[in-house]
Amino acid sequence: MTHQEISELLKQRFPDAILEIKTTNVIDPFVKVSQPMWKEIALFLRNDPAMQFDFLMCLSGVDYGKGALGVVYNIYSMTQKHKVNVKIDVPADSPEIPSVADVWPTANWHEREAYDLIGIRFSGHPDPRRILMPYDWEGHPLRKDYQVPEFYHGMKVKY
Amino acid sequence: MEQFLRNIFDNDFFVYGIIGIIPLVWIIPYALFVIYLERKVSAHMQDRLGPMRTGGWHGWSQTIADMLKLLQKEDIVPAAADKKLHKIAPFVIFIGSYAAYAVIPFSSQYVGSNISLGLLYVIAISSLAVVGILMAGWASNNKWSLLGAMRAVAQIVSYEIPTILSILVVVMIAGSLNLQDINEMQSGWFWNWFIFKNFPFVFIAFIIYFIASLAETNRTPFDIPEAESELVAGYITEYSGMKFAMFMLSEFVNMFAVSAIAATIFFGGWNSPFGEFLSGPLWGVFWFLSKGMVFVFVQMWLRWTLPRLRVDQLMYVSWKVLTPWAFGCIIGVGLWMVL
Amino acid sequence: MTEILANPLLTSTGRQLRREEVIVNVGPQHPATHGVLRLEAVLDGEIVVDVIPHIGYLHRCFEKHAESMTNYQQVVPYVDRMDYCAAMNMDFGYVLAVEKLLGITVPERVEYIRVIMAELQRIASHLIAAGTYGLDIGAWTPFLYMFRERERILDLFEMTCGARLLYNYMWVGGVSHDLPPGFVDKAKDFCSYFRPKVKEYNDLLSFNDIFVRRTANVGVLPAKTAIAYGCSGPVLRGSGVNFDIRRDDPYSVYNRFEWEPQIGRGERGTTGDCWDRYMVRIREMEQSINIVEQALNQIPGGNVSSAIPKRIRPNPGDVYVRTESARGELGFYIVSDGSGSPYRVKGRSPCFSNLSVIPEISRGCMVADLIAIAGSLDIVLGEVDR
Amino acid sequence: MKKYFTDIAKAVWTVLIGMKITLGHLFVPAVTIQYPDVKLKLPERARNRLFVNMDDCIGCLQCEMACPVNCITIETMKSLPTDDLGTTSTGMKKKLWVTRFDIDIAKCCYCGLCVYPCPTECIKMTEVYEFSEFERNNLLYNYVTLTQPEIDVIKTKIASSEKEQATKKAAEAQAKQTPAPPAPPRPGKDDKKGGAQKT
Repeated sequence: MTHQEISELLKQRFPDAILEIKTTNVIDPFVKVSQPMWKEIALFLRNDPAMQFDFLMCLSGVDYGKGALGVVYNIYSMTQKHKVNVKIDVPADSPEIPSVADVWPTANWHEREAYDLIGIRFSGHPDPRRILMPYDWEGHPLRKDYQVPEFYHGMKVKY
Repeated sequence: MEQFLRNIFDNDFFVYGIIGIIPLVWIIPYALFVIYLERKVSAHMQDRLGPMRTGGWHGWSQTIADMLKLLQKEDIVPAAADKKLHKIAPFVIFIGSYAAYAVIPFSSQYVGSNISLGLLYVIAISSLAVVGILMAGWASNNKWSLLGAMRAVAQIVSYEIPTILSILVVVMIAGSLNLQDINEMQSGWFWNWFIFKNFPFVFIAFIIYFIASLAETNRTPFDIPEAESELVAGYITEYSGMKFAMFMLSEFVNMFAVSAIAATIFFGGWNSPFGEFLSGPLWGVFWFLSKGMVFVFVQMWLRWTLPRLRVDQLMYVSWKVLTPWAFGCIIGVGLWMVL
Repeated sequence: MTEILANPLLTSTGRQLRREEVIVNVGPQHPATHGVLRLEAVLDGEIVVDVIPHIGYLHRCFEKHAESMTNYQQVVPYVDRMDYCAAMNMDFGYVLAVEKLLGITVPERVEYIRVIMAELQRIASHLIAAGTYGLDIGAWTPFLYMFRERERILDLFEMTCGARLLYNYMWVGGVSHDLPPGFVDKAKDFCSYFRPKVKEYNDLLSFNDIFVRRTANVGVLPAKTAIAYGCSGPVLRGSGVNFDIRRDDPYSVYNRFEWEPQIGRGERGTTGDCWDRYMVRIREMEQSINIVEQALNQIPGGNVSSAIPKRIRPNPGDVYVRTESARGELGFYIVSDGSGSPYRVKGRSPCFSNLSVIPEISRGCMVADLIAIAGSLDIVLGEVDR
Repeated sequence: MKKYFTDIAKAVWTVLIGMKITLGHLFVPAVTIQYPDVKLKLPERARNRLFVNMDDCIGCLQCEMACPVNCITIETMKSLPTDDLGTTSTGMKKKLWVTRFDIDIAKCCYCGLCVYPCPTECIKMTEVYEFSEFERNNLLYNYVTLTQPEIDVIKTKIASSEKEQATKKAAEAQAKQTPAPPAPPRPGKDDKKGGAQKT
């Protein structure tokens, strides 16, 4: 299926949750979904026999600046050989997105990374620890307004 | 030899002292040489050159330099270690491997102590190393050390059984546990060696002995107690400087000890392979040492060829392969002798 | 002692240890962790009850660095350092992503050069993977034999771009240098030299009975789990999934060559065990040689720098491009805000996902198997931690 | 039972094959070389230590901007119209005093990105790869050919000429009856450390 067909199917199935479908004038087409329904959409994407999105290629958190964060899911189907790109925007003051770690286990570590570096919380995540930064690090380095701390445990951070 | 010394000194203390020291005179240059050899063999098997700088010709004095370095190194004892045991352990291991040399006949004229239970003594005394290893592993207070020590004990204890059984095959033929007696029975041309007796039973017994001895000395493919990629260095993890050198030394000493036993009981020991040609007490030393060194070389060769086994596979090899086959050899030889 | 009994130890995920269990930290400094990985292993004797990987010891904030660069080209040296064993593959993925973002096509000759380099790099990387895997299992010698061949590949790279490990060779829109004179002949020589060597590795290591017994039926990764955990590359193919991005989602000129993706079939044990993963790599090297030979024969002439843009200033937008690096699916998600420097670069590194499967497949194995499993996943920590 | 025996036979056989290979390699010449005594010839394109030919440098800052790790630090000052700085070997006229050209080779990642944008090809990577030092400071290479007194002279000269210009401008402005602030000082030129780094 093309991205257009996939997104239209999604729109039929979840009319309220699909905020935006963009297939023209962009390099990679994408579907923007609202965050409360994301878990159901993810399950549908994985389980629906026409979809069968079983392979989460990439999960990237993005800080769009001006108080907006987002997560981009690039999902692929090994059997159907089609892709879909899903975007979710969340406000920076309460960045919370349902975790899909039990839909695609690979999301477990990717979500931990997005939490660690961008600061997006994934509700229902089985192991919400930091992953790349030290466990007691403060702040989320990939935020655009991130200030590097002067000291970490008495060690100078800035080079 | 003993008589000769007694004529000179007329004092038991000197006589036994000198007799006891003689293997040490061999061991020290041997260890220096064999470490160098191990490096060179491994290097050339791997298309490398190995140490080439120290001392000029092909880095011949590299091990001497290394020994001097190890002597100067700081002796680190971990704060949480059991200090007494930590200090004693390397010496216990070394004593265990060195004491085996007491009964190994280097020549028709020299054997440290020509006791009639020589073989039994070797088997018994080499088990002392297990105590040292367990001491080292426990005293280091390190999980890797302890894991390594437990593996080592399990391994050495289980591999003693096939070792003893395969030696028993020879003992059945020889009817003696005295190593000098066993040597004398094999004199003459090389077809008199026990390895060619009762074919194929003694030959299989030799293979079993050799494999089991690899495990006894913790050499690859049975080096799991100090498996570098798994247990860092096993029970040697927390040792440094001269104590570490003692572990290394006893490993190489052990290597030669098991090779010497193999040479003695299967390959005629100090006997020349060509009957009376090139035989005599001093030629005996030459033949004995060169036979031993051949096995040492084979041990190195295997080390640089094979991966290592896993613990359960190690036990499988010992209990399900080597031990039954060794029993088979005993039965075979027994039947052969009866018929 | 009573204190310990009163307060049972916890793992870092909060699980209580039973009395007979002990935590052993495999790493961060350990001979077999291929870098600075820490595996918190809960052991019951020799049996591994649970493994909790801790990563991030090599975290250099590649993504933050990329954002602070002044142009897209400057990111390439950083990308090199993600997977230092397969830097060409990393460059390839990144420049493809930027080129897609810019909407430019590169000359044919550049495509061929890139494919040749990427495949040679794949061989070099698999040589390290297989060699260090032998080392993990305890075989020293194959490791050095494999490095001998790798040196010859690095010589080819050095001849082409001047560096042996971190090349900065592929640029957005082209490559930094054209092939040097004599490269094609030398590369062909290497191909014919390399083919018989694979047999030597197989005789010495792959089919050695001890090696087979150490790796077959160990760490079995079923195809379903592999896909769910996002495993890719030789790890996924070792589980019997016939999927290779070079063939199934082709990029560059890969669709012009004849080759076969190699999959694990469980010849020596179960499909998806460590031996399959190892063997997929060995066989992939032969396939890569095929591709290199075809590419060397077909390579067209032309200018390699004609498409290099003077200024790289893509329109606002984002792109996700995936390529098959030596270790699996390497994806780059790049967001551009229209300025000259990237707004967000996310590297989806294959090892990151491949490593996340390790707790799943190593429960109940032995300590020695844990090392074998970690080695068979072929992780490069530079890429996991970025 | 049959498997038991075939397993043993296979184990022994594969071990013997492996032993044959390693024994064979014992008699093959080594592929390694004795490094400091024997050196491999580097290819033409080898990228190693950076070298700057200051005679050709025009102070365009292209290399500084291209560097992804900021290991190059350049400071320049605009020359006065009366100064003659000469031309580069490519015939380009130099217009800037280069008062500081430091390369922290310890930071350098040998990517070669600084080499390509240079308009006069004065910065290049050489074949020297043995330059380890015991002191990290020694890895800070200073390529400036001007000595510190010379730089001071230039600085005062430029400062006085700027002052002149400023007063002139002020006078002009006063003449025009529109009060204007004096031109702000050029950033960076007052850096005391500039060019004072030891080589």
